[in-house]
Amino acid sequence: MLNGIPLYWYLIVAAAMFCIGLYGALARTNAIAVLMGVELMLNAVNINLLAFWRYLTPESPAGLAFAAFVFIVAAAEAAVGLALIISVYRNMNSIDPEKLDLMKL
Amino acid sequence: MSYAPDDIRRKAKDGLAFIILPLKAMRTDYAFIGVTLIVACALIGVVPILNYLIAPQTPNKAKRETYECGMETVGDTWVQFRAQYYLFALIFVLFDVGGVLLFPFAVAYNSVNLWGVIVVSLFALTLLAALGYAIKKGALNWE
Amino acid sequence: MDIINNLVKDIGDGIAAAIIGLLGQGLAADIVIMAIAAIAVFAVASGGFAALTYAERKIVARIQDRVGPNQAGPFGVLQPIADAVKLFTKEDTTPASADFWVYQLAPIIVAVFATLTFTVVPFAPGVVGTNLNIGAFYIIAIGSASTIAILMAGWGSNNKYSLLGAFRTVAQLVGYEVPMLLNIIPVIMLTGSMSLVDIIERQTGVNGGWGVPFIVIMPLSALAFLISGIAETGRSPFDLLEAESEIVAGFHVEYSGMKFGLIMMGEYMNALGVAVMFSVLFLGGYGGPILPPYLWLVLKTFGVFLVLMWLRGTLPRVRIDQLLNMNWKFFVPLSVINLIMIMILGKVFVSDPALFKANGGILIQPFAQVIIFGASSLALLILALAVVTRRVRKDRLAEAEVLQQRREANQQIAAAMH
Amino acid sequence: MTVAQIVFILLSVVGLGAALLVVTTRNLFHAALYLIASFFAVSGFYILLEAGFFAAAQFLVYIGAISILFIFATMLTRTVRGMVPRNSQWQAALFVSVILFVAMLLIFSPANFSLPFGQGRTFGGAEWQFAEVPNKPGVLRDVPASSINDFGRALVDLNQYGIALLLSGLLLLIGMVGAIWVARERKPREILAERARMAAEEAEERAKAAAKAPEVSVAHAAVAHDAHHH
Repeated sequence: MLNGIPLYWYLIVAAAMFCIGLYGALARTNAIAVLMGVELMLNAVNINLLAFWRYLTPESPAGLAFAAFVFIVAAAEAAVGLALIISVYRNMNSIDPEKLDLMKL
Repeated sequence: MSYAPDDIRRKAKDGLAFIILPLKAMRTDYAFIGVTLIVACALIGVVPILNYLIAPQTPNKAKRETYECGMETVGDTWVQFRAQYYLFALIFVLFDVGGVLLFPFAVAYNSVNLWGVIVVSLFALTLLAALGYAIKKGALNWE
Repeated sequence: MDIINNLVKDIGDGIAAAIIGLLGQGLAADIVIMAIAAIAVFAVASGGFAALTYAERKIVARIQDRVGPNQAGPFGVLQPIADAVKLFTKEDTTPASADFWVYQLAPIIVAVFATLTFTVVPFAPGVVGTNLNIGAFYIIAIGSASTIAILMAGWGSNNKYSLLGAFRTVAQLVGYEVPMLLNIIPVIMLTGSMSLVDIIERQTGVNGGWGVPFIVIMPLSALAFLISGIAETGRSPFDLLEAESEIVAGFHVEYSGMKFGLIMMGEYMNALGVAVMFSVLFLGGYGGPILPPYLWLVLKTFGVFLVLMWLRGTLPRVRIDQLLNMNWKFFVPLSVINLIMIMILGKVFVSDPALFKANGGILIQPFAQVIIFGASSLALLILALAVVTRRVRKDRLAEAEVLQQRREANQQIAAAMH
Repeated sequence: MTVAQIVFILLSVVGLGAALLVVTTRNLFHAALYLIASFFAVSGFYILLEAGFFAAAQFLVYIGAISILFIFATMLTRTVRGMVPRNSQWQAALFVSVILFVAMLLIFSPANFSLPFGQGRTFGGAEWQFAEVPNKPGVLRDVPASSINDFGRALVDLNQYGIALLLSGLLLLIGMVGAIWVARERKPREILAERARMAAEEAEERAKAAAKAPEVSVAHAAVAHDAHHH
């Protein structure tokens, strides 16, 4: 499975995915698209967790457990975040993060 | 990329020998799924193309119209979707994610003591409590 | 006897040996062999699809006192081929406003992922596409791809009714995926492995199992799995997605020609997949006396499919609110309670001396364990049914009262108008 | 090149390409589909990492559940098409992302890619050895066959991750309660009743404050007035 794939390949791909997600989270004009960026970042984190688990401590379930908890956190985050977005849309008719400035002085 | 006959004989018990054989070389059971994915995509992807080549193609404006009971399409595709759908998906996500964690436990069931069972029962009851809240709030009522 | 029993395995080995002789050992031979095996899996799935469409039309016709297809070939056995020819020669229209690639890809995705289900199914001892150590979980995971394809079809058609139909379908599918998931867990728990081969061996008693199919040990799980499986594949009486009178034809109203055929194929393959899964998980798969193993699997699968056809032929379609209520307020809580019950029973009543030494509990004979599991599962089922029957009757009476009031009010209005 | 390397490169092209399309496309539904393609590639990485269970879990949780949430939310908010792809701070965002990526690239790359700062592979006081791990023979160990079994046992063991499991259940419960409360549809009657109740509470509070300390209330009003001016 690992024939000829060094660990840093995974780390670089995960880093690229993380940075793409970061860009998405910072530069999109739609809150749902922002959350998509966050999901990409969480996926990148999970690739790293499982890559380190495989290459450094394959006997220990620690890496697997952490990856599983990232899954749960990602699900809860998406559920609550999207619910908030739906609610905001219902009240404001817009989900552009730049236009939602009720809290600004 | 080589294989040893002993390993094949040992693994033949696990699966169709003519499939396990090459998998030994790649040390994986998943390669076959990848190959099936590609083969199925090729075989099934060709079907619409064949259909396009065989069947007569005489499109006209009326044929290419959206089929909405013979009426002309009015307005956008979006009718008012209700948040109800989202709530169903929400409870589904809850049980889906919770269920994923139950699978490793189920595999390890025989080597777990009663405390583990109690922990998992509490976990399952927590999920059930969320479902109970959703039912109580009427989130799952179809009106 | 051995020759017949190992027929499929020997043919496969022969083909593999021939290809290795031709190409030599190495990557090329590996890939060719795997591709041939993949084509074999695809052939099994689509052959099953063709056979089942014919069988279903014939049997449902008999149930409804009709004859069914009888023109193409003797007894109409060539009907599936005639259907395929018809679909291939039909014009394939794409709506002008469709989202082109999404619209084109959706049927392909439905069919491809339905095919992938069959890669892990053990057809006979030693005849399995690949014996994954997460087989049961893999099938559930692959099954969830169809919801995405349905949403793609609904969106891609750019049609109010298909999008609405897709939403309703997905609300139904995701709902019934939960009891399926929860009712596979007890099977895995009592097997100690997610591999489908291990699950079958546990039921046939090869590796110190009970030698009893899981349907005897967990009738409640089996029933819940079967019903949610039927709902998951959207078959009658849960075929709201094709309720012609309500939402035209659901999400695939815009599809014609072979793309429609592919969606049908995906749905049938999913139904077949559920039947195969049920026979593997709860009926002991290929295990059985006298007959060769692959024949047993075919027989069991066809038996399960017969039940599906029977339900389709006799039951009226349920309403969508009943459908969703039944799932979320009955099946899911019942499955969780059942799961907890089995978890605790399995720890209290132990039949394996080694486990007894490790974890304690009450040591009993294996058959006593089977009886305890089966009896408590049945008791829970009867209890739940009793509670639900009372509740549903109350609801229905209340509903009837409301309807009666409305009717009276309408009559009064009508009288006043006169 | 081994087969695994080719598969890896294909998967990273699909995954990263889809990820790029997620953050640039104008159509939110297409963005969701590209997100699914990206999840699919990540699931392939898990298979390459011999974590088959997580590949299937990725399929079930991300592709089967979370992306459905995204698509439903997209439809409910009716903002699918014609989205402006970039906001006003996109240059800054791009700059930060690229800088971060370059930094990580330098850290994670093997020694022959030598860092322009620090000594060899030393960065931030720690020695980054892992970049070399798979190249050392004998260092890379196999995943034990009982991997899932061990994982399941650790997950429910109170001395390992049992508490974390219970807490994550609690997190899911709280998250769902919050999400249902926020997203559920209120009937117009309920909304009006809620508004009336809030107004009544506000008035009551104001009256109480006025009765309790009139001078404080005046000062508070002045402050509020001031703030309003700014």
